[in-house]
Amino acid sequence: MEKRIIKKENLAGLVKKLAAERTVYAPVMEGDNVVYAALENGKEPLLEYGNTKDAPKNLFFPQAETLLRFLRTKRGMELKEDATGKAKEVVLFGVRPCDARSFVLLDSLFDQEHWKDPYYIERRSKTTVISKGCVHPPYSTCFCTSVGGHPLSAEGADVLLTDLGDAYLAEFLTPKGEKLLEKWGDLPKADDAAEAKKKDLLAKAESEIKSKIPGKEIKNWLDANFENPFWDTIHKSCLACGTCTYLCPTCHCFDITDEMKKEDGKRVRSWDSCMYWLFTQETSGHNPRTSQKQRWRQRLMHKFKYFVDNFDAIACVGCGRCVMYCPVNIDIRKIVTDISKL
Amino acid sequence: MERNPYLPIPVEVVKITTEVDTKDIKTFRLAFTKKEDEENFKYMPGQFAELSLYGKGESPIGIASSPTQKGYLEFTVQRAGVVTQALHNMEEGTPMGVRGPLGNYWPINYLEGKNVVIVGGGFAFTTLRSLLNYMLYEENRARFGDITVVYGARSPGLLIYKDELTEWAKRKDLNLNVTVDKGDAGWTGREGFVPTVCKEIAPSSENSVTVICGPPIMIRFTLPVFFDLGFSKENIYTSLEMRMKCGIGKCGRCNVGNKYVCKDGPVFSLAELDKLTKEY
Amino acid sequence: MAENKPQENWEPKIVGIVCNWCTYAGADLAGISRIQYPPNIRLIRVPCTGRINPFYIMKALQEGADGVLVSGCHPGECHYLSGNLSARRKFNMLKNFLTYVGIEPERITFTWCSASEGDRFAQVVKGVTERVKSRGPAAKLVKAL
Amino acid sequence: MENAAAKLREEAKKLLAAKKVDVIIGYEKGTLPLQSVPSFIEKPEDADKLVWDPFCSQNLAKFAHDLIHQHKASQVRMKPEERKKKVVGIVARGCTTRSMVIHLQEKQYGRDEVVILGVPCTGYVSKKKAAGAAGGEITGAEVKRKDLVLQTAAGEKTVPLSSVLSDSCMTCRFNNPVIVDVSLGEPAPPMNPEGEYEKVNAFEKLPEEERWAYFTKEMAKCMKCFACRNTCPSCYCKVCFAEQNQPAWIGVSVDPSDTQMFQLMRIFHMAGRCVDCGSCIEVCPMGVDLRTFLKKLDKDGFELFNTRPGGDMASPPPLSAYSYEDKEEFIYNP
Repeated sequence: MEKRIIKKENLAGLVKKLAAERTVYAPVMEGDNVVYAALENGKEPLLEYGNTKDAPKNLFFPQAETLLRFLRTKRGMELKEDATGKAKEVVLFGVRPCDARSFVLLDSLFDQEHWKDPYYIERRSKTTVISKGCVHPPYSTCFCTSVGGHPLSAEGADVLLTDLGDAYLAEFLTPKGEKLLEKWGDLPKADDAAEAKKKDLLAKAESEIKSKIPGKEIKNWLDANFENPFWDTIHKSCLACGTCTYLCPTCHCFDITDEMKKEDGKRVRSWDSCMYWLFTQETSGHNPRTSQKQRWRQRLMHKFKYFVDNFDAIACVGCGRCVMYCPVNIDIRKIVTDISKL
Repeated sequence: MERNPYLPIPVEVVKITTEVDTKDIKTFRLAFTKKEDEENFKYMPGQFAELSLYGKGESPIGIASSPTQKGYLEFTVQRAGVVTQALHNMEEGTPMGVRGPLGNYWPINYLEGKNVVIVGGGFAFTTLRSLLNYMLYEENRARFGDITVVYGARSPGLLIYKDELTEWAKRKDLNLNVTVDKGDAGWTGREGFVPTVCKEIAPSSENSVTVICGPPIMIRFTLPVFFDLGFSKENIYTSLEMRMKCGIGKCGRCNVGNKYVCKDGPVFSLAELDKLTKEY
Repeated sequence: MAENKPQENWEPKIVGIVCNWCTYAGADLAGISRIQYPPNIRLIRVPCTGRINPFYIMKALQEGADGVLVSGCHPGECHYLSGNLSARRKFNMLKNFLTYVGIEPERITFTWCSASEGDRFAQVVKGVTERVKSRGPAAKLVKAL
Repeated sequence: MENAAAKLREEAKKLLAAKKVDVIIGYEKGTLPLQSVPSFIEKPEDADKLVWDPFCSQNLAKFAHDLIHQHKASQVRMKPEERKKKVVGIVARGCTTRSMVIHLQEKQYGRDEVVILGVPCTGYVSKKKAAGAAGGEITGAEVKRKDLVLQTAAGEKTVPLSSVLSDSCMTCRFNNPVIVDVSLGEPAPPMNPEGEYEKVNAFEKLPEEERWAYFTKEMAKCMKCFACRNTCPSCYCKVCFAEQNQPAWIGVSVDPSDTQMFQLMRIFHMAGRCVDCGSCIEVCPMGVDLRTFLKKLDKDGFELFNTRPGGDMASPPPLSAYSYEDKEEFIYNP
């Protein structure tokens, strides 16, 4: 692993250098929102931002992705092409450590031993992730330390940048990351002092995270309490919109739909949400999850129990998006804390 | 890398059989377009596949043919939604797609050397038919003990696989009991609900396993009969149904607790189901 | 999306949603009387203009229609007494609204045409085709696959 | 305002204790600043949770409709004589009562199924505007008379309340309830309804291409989470057109036309039914400007048919009525 120092004023230039030869996705300001967008048409990457509104999962698991295309012929509908093998090498710049961790969680689902998801894997393997550590947690709603991460976590990243004050410490963690170093040319090597400073910064950043939830501790309760009066208390004000799931970096449920226009057609995989009644509605009219109470229980159980059972990790990275943007302020931190008190 | 699991295998509809008087249940025989696909499509009774109609979508349907029937797959489908409607409108010779085989299967290894009781209701008899044909296959028959079948439908016209029922009835190595809730003028067989018939036949629980599949209401009333006969929860198997999209445990909708019906199911023993949440 | 320039030899596709009792009969009359009108229109017959869901008009635009014509009985002549009067309110708001968001007003046309007005029907189709032609192929709201 | 809150708790307790209502839908304090969130009080002792302040943004009529309908759905298999009526108490400002008028006109529930606790309203704080004024994450917010005091990491910032009110509130014509069972205060002073259509008028004057450019830009933000639809009291269809698949009105793909179509159709479905409560704008996580478009329908509804949605029980919704004299300048004559 290479450790180098990047001068603050040089970072934007280095990112643009990458953008000149391949697509670079970076946080940019669009209207009032900070979102990930391709750096094209002279768009400037943001270097100072809290976090993006949208989760970067969109890059590997797009909101709508064409799985295959087909054609109406005289014989009937025929397959035209499989849409894999089209992804290009890209760089994803400026991911917060919580979001980068979400990639590892998504990997465990999409890159299982049996039933690999070729669309996700292809995009993921062709993307180099440059993560930007949080020396100050950007929001008071951040709770990454409660769910297995920390503000300078390198999980899921190929390169991790840490703001040391006067310069960035750049750690090139994977072979993909080291390839970037070749493009960037000579950067001064980091010394032990930089390393020590990072350690201090981490301790400080961790202490600044005031939001703490007993994420791991509630597992036993969840194991035993599928039926419990507590489940009647959280869903009442829920609008059943998909904001929490769409903005969530780890939510990965999807739908598959066919679309046609004249003779051409395609099969699209698109985000779906366990908050929608249609999600589990069967053709027969039967619906195993008829009420919002059941859907909320599903969401919470999936994150804090089922995913833990299946992949040994909580499917939440503590970014706080669902807390901040829920229209009716249903706060997952409060729910988890309330459960721990039962 | 394994085959792209989202990519349907090209097949062609070679035969369509209308099964019931109401004409809303048909059996589709699909033949593989490519020889190598046929060889790679290794399945067991109880598994399902996604029938893929480009432009309409996909529908998960249990495989009704047995792996001992070479050269084709069969699916018995009720007309219900967008995909099945389109399927019913299809003609022989039309190309389509199949994704699979998906899910687990009836516990064949466990059934070996045991007596098997098959209980089916209505058109849920499809994968049971697959199992039955598999066990009755010449080379396989000796591996299993006595086979008892209880199959019921609301009326004689709603029984599926009528030709096979006639064939099976002639066999000596099979105790076939077909029943209808209410017979019609031409019906000479048994009348009565499936649970009642099971009670009358009273198969022994000694070294026996029950495989049951049918409408929830039938299952609910049949299970107590088998408990009374001394069957343990480990020896009763059933198959679950859920809304599915991907069929490979990713899209997140068909879970019962931490198990995905598409990947870890659809076949579960009652003992396994007891450990899961009751949300199906 | 930039507006397309009318190409040479380009002929617009226009969806006509017409009521069964007046305009459809009017179109029939135009045909029987051998009155010539542009072949750009494809008619969809509905029982009454009051039955037309405004979504049909938007959906036609999304599916690639260059223009939409809706025509029914003159006010007071509705076969169902007031269907076209309810429709008139709906379409007035719809037309204003679509124009407001920036859809070319020439693409959406509403008119009345009775069973005896075969001549008027031909005139309407002629006028509508010219109006749509003047704006070129539709680009707004059109879905690309 | 504090008086109204105290009176609200007291009246809520009385109603619940006397079993005149089964539940009171009101607001309680949320976990984040600027958030007073929907609350469902079923026991008199819980009524102390209720708040009434400028952070109460949502139109609660949606929940009244949902609760009553869920209750009815749960009783469909019961014998008619065994069915029980559920009475819902609701904390309602002007726009909430207008939505309820629409519900009543559209026969969604009976007047005897709701008890309206009418509150005078001086507007609610737009979270988007407050965030803009604060310039950073807001960690605390407090109303001090006519000002809003915001805490941020950089320190305290005081802004006039009037500058961060929702656009809908600033030009509100109905800030006092139009129907009421229990009044919780003196009528509030009027807002500025004269400026209601200023933005629409200005937008109408823009060239076609600019209007289209603005529309497409705003709709590009939408991620189809359906929060706008789900919070809207007038959006109560059991199966929304957006969910229908035989045929499918809108596709799932990323083509912009699908999002535009969804919004156009939803907005147009609001013709004569939108009360300009601003809930859809307030809940939108991406900050899509829906009001510019919704308000146009409001303006047309008034100018063409002289109706204000939910303004009073007697005037019918514009699209369920007609007149021989309706204007028809839009009709094409060759």
